[in-house]
Amino acid sequence: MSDKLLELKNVKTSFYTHLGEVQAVRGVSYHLERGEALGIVGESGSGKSVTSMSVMGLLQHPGKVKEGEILFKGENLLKKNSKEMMNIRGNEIAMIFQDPMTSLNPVYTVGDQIMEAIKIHQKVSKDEARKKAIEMLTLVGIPSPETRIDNYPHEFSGGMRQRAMIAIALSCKPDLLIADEPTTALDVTIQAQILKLMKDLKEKINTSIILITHDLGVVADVCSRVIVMYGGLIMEEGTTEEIFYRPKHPYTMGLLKSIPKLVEEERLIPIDGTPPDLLKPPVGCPFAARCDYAMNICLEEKPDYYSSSPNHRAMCWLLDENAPHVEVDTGVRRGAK
Amino acid sequence: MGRFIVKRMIQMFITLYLVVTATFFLMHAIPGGPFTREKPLPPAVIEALEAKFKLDQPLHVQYFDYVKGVFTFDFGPSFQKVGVDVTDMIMKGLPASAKIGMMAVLVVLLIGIPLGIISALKQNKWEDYVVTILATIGVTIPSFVMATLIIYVFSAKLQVLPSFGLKTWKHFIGPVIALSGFSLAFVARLTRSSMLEVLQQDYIRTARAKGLSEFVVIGKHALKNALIPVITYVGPMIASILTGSFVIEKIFAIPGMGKYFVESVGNRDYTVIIGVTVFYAAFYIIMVFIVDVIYGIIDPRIKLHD
Amino acid sequence: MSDIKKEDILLEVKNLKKYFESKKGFFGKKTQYVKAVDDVSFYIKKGETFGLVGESGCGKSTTGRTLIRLYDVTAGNIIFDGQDISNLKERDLIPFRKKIQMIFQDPYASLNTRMTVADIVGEPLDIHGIAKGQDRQNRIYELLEKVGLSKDHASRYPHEFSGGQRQRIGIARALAVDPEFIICDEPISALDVSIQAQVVNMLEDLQKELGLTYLFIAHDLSMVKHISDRIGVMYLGKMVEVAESDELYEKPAHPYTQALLSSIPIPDPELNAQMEREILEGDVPSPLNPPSGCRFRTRCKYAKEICSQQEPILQEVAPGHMAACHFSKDFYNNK
Amino acid sequence: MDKRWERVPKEALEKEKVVRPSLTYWQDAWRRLKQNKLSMIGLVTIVLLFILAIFGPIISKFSYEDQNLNLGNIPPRFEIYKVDADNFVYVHSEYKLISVSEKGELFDMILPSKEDIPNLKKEYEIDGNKVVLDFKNARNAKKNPNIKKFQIFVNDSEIQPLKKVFNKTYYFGSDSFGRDLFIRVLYGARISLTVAVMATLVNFFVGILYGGISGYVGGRIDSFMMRFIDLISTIPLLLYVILLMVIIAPGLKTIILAMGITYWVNMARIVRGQALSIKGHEYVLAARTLGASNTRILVRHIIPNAMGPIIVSLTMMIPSAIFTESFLSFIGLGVSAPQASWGTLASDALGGLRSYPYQLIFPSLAISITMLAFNFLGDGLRDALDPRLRK
Amino acid sequence: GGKKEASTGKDTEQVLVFNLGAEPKTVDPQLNSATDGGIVINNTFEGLMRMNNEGMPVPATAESYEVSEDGKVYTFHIREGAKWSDGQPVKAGDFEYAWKRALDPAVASEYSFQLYYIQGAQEYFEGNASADDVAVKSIDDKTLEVTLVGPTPYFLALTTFYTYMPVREDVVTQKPEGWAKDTTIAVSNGPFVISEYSPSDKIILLPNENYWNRENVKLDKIIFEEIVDNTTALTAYENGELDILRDGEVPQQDIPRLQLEDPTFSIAPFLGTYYYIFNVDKEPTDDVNVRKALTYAIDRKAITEQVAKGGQLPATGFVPNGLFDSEGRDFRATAGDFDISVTADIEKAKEYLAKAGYPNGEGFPKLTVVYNTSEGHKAIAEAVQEMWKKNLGIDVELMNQEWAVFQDTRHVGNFEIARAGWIGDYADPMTFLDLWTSYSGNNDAQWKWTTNEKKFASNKKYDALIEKSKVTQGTERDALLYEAEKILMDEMITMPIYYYTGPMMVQEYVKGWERDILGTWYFGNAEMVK
Ligand SMILES: Nc1ncnc2c1ncn2[C@@H]1O[C@H](COP(=O)(O)OP(=O)(O)OP(=O)(O)O)[C@@H](O)[C@H]1O
Ligand SMILES: Nc1ncnc2c1ncn2[C@@H]1O[C@H](COP(=O)(O)OP(=O)(O)OP(=O)(O)O)[C@@H](O)[C@H]1O
Ligand SMILES: [Mg+2]
Ligand SMILES: [Mg+2]
Repeated sequence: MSDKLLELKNVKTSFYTHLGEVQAVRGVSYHLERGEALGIVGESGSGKSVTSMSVMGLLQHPGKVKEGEILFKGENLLKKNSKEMMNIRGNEIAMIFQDPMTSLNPVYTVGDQIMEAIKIHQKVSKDEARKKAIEMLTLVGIPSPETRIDNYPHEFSGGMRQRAMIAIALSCKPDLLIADEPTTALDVTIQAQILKLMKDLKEKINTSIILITHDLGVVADVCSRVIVMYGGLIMEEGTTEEIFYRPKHPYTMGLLKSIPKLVEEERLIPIDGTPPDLLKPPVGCPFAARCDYAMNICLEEKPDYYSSSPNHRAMCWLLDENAPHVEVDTGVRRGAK
Repeated sequence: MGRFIVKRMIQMFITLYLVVTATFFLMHAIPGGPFTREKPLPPAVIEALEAKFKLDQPLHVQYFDYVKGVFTFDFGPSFQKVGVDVTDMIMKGLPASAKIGMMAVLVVLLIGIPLGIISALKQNKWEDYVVTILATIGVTIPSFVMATLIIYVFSAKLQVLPSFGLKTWKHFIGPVIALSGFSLAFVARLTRSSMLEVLQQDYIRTARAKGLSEFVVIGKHALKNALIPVITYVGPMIASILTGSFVIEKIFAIPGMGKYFVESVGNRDYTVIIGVTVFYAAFYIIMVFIVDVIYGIIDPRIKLHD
Repeated sequence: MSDIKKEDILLEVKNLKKYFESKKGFFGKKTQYVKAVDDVSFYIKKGETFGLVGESGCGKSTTGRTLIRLYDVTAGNIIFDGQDISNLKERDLIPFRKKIQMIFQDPYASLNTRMTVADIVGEPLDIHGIAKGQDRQNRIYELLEKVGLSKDHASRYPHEFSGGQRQRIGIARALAVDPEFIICDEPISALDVSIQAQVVNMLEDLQKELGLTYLFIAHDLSMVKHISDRIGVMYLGKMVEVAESDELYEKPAHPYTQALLSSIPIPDPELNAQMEREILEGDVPSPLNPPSGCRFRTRCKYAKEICSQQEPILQEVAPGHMAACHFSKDFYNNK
Repeated sequence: MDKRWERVPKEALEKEKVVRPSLTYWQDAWRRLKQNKLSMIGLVTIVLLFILAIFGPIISKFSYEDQNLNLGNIPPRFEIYKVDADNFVYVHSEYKLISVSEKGELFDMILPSKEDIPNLKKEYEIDGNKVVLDFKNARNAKKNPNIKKFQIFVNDSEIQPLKKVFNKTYYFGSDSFGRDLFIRVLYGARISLTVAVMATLVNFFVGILYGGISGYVGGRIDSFMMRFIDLISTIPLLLYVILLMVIIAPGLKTIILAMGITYWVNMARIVRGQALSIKGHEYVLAARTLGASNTRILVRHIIPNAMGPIIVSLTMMIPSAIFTESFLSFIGLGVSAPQASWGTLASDALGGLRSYPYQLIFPSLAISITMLAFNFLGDGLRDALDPRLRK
Repeated sequence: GGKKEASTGKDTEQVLVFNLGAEPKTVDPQLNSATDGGIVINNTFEGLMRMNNEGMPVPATAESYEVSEDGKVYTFHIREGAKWSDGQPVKAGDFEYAWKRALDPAVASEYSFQLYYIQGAQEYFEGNASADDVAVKSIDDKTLEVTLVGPTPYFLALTTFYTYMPVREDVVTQKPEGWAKDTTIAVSNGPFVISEYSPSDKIILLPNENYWNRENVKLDKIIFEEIVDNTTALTAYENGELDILRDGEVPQQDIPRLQLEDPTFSIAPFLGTYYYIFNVDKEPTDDVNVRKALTYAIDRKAITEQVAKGGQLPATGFVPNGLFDSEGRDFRATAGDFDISVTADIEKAKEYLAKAGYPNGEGFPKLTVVYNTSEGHKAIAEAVQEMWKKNLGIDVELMNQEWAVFQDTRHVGNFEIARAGWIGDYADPMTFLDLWTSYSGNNDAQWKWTTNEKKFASNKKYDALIEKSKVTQGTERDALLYEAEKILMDEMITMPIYYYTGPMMVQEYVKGWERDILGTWYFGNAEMVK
């Protein structure tokens, strides 16, 4: 039996705004094994962050998980009370948030905010916590951490804030790390350093990682499996290899196509159009409106998942036997530079 | 920081000087003088009195005398309370006022802020409404009504509290409640509103994600961010509460200095007017200064001193 | 620089310095300075895209923000369109505010949460009186669509958007005034690839259409290379290399640039697995007390004696290619 | 082949989506406000109060100044005694008989035919009945609180109270001059609400702008402006109030002027504190790069984001404005007697608290209701103006 | 020690708690000018004479006295056993020093004019003579001789007044301003001494062990509380925390209730008149018919019973009742009521108004009644306003002013009708009548022949009468005073409303207290019988 650390079963999350219900996540199921790194990619607004927030139990006010189960170590997190969640958060599940500026408390020093997490979960003295915090800052590559620890968030550059967030999340060596765009603001050298740190965590203490990112390069580097989300749904799921080399969903293909290649000079190839309005999500495939291969059925009915291997599934009518065959070049070639 | 303090000190002195000047000329501009009596004194008596208190000298001479006195902390004798120096009056009255004031300030902070927090956390629930209604009552019943009611209900009707003076701890209950009512309500409401603002912020989510208890999240992360308006209000409030309240001291017969603020003007007791004004102004200005310093401590992004 | 005509240059930065005071504690006596930008000079030609890359915290945003005069200049000159704006008063800056725009690095914090998207995007229109009434509305819709948002989003508030969507709002706002010069502070790093492509295409289209000039701050080297004509590489408040983008990628003349290039993650799992990454080792120096001599020497595998004694200056290694390394010629020629 | 599997042409997909009407921030806030029941109740109450204040005194049978000294200090609800089929009396707390109707209308004070004050006894002649009011027990009431303070004898037999009725002549009772408290409270609403509105306006315009400018512009200007505030908040209020009183004729205008001088100070300080903190936020920097003028930044960015404390201060300042008015009126700056505001009604009633508590209760209730209404409206407004909140 | 036990003979301490109201400005006999300070002084010091319960001066520190034939020279013999609280004997020189001190311009005593009856006094105070010219001489340690300007029938009463009380030079010179409050140095010669003085809080008196009449002093302690708020004081009284609420310290609104329900409540006489003054130099109140119309139109009974409610008496003349002429007749009763009825005389009022040219109030200009800020004044004004409106059909406006501003307004004559009140300084009609001389600083009605001799001819006559009364005695003087008041009332310079009374409360167990018509209390003979 595989060792499932986290399993989501048909999770649906909505925001009940005064305009109506924003169905941000519309039925997401996936699982994560111990020591595994799962990448979640997908267009902006596809529900990646909201899904992770649901796991953390930190949805902001009008948001609510309206259906589904979130099993962590076999227990449904949705059934836990706030006290139990308190002990899980930060300790067993840690999260790196997307917006580093607003996610750090402007009135406490960066050091305070790191030490705080260390103090409560590791029950160490103040001095020790400070030592640890400095260690963490060093680990994420902040120069002269002894001084920088006393800086306030606004005195940090964007990337440094992001690293401070990472330091907070990593400081307690969680079982599960949800990293929401952990490296967007980092330059490549630091990024490489951070990614290495995460890989080390995974290998040394068997931390499982959910890595949410736009950067397919990062996914390729760290993750063994990838989920592609769109419009609050999982469009495709598979091993990294499968997603990169044998994508089945036109959306995945579109994503891969739009990556700039260092060698070519021509125009980038984006996916035209805008994502669906989740207040009134389309009845059919959410991607249909932007899909080059859209068929009538795509607009009318939500497709099922079609599996092409035990790990690989995609939600697309094109995979139905009735559908016409399409051939797409994603531009990603095995081993090509 | 050092330069900031020096700069503020200079500003404080200028402000104080202006306060003295404005007060001096205002009090001479209004009708009536220290020797105005219901039964007017004979002109000769007034002349003698004016000579005694040097009021017969030209205004500018008097003015310079006052200013000199103020900056050497010598306010001179009261024109009304015979043989009493203004400085003495203030020093004798201050302890009683300050004792009650201190307690009132504590009540305001220790009850007002938590009430505001509760009401923010339970926004639009019954707890919130209860606090809102209590706060409304707190501000709608002005201290003179509150004080009278307290005496009427607790001293006259129920006879559980003494009616006047400051002898035992029981004597403090009434004045402290009456003195703190308005500010308590104000602070609770201010806390509520800025707390609501802060609770929406992402860093609260971060704090929760760290696994901090709700108490720490609210008490440490949210509160500090929510404190600016509260501090703004509380600073000058402390100055005015500690220097006593005319109404409270009158109704509860407390030998404090609050009454001098009103009495001295009514009596045209020039030296006392200047004395209490300067005392209060200095206190107030210092509190305002402290508030500005606290701003910087609370929110490092606020830089007043460059 | 001699071969460039004066009128071609839109922006010239001369010896720009921006120091931040850094204090320990409130009553701290000792003031230290974070030398966020320390003597940086470069120029940007009309209609070109100048990429600015560098390690996180090296002073890219600060450079950008100083250029747009959000910060007061500690020293140096900023010459925009022939006029020195480094010491202008806020009021005198207003004409430039329409010409120079900025896309902020932190999308959420830079949006007022009490304004609808329409109001946020419409604000520059109102300020500069560009459009009113129905016109304004249409223009807002147009801008939203341009950045990949829909009209439906116009009456929503920033907190209702995902991170990437917020960034697009910021871009739409910057584009609203038809600026001549846009400082893009990591405009696309919060966007997903497909939108990145849309936005980059859009920026490029706009550039062609309107002759815009960009200062493009990013760390995604592939994207920077794609969009930029020339690229500057910063390290710890200093400009260490400036070159045409192809040239920089092919013949990096500074060891830091080399390290950067080698760290780019490649969207190809197999290749990634094979790749030998050069992860920079050594202590990351701090802008509070930068190392003597060459600032990169602490992490440089080629560092020699001289590097710690003498600060290398930015020198031309080839026409239009400058680098600040004592050995840049060697690197350049060896490649 | 199945139609369903046919490709859809790209153009067909692009068809115009329905666009929701685009609401501005204010329209949106108003929508949100409307959904908040309590604040709508508050709003309706305030509107009603204003309508009552404007039209109430016009339609009433009394004027606020009509005195009837014989019918002073009569509560809104009282016990009546039946003398005979046509005659009912109410025993005034000053031991006077007032003839009333069975329903509770007041007629007049009855003059005793014989008064025996030393023995605390009064005799009346009502329609041929001999009515004796014996209140000698009143003297013992202090020692023995359960004792009945007075007895009434009709033709020598004691009678018991018939029932309690509401005062049909003076709904809120009468004051010591026998003036209708109801109409006085309504009339007082005019003054108090005017003062409240003026104070709010002063606070809003002067206080917010002053504080906003001071905090936002900062530096030397801030120092200067704040020291000016220190100055006017420490110079004794009484002094300039008295000076004002001497220079200009007292009245509502003068009160408003007096308040205008000082009343906005607290608000200014609070807004300044907020402005200091908000001006460091990124979106303010962003607005600056757009070339937004200081005014615009203040009005569009700083003030809206300081709305929470602003609204709280605005609402909390209303009762203190109402009482400041009564204080100013008391020392002679304000409206002159017999005009009255809620504040003066309340402070006038304070002395008689023991004997006639209702005289304090009604004006206080009026203030409290107004305050609650403003508070609930304020809370709703605060929520409505913050798009991040629910509903 | 021993004396005390003998005198009280009880085991419970005799402590009287009395509410003084605000803290007295001073408790120095010569500097004081207020009732509250006067009460303290009256119990700690003792003059040559002291008022007895009937309001007659009886020997106190002086054992006996002689008056010269012309009533101008008084010789007092100081009691043998009279001692200061430190045991030193009271000497005639202490009086001489005290009186000259009161007249010393440098001391600036507010009540110096209370000594103007003494020859050379006014001249000395005004700087036209020296201290030696003041005709008060200590012949020896026990004999004091005073020469007066004219025969003053109430001079003996004046010697009971605090300004005339002795002080000791050696003590005063130690701390000229503050000695009386400084318990370490203060000495006094009355039945009590101040043992504790806490500002704004309380003053505690203990018996003066060296008082000549110590054996009759029964109280062990007097606590003068300083509760300013009437309502609080009443609560304290009702809770038993206070033994006496002095006159003027009972809350107005509670009086009707207390009057009927509290047996310890009583109304004492008080020498004062509450009235409105007309500005006779301003239209339309310069017309005596207008003044009369206004005066007759108000219902004084209704005002006292339904508005003021303090047991006040409707005033039908300017001099209040409680004063007697040389033959012992009540001054008020003898002088008559000048046609002023207790209730409104609407017909007569309307007649006068028509005579003035305003039939039924038509064309009557808008007048303003000015009063100083106080609940009580406001109530009276509102009632009067309504009465004028109802009875005469004229509208007046009310305007209240801050106290000192009001004094100024009234003094400079910047009003048409203003509220006023006068409390007697001594028990003689003169204290009321000399207000209206042309040279009086209190003639706020502007009734001064010196400004317009023709218009105010009556005032010239009035001046003459008052002058003459100062040098005459007996019935001759009586007649002059009666005539003076008649002129005043015929001219209707003032509109008397009511005579003050002193509503007060004394717990049943307090016995032997004394209070004079001027509102001064004395506890030398008081005791607590619990
Ligand atoms: N508080 C909210 N109120 C209403 N809608 C919200 C709220 N928060 C998120 N949403 C909506 O939920 C959807 C999913 O947002 P989410 O933040 O999960 O996107 P994401 O996949 O993380 O995108 P990105 O990569 O840009 O961060 C978006 O359409 C967003 O508009
Ligand atoms: N307001 C400030 N006060 C003090 N130090 C600051 C301030 N703003 C920036 N710094 C410091 O200046 C240096 C440069 O910051 P800057 O934001 O320019 O970096 P950056 O190159 O944009 O980095 P990133 O890629 O992470 O955004 C950093 O060390 C940062 O800590
Ligand atoms: Mg996200
Ligand atoms: Mg940056």
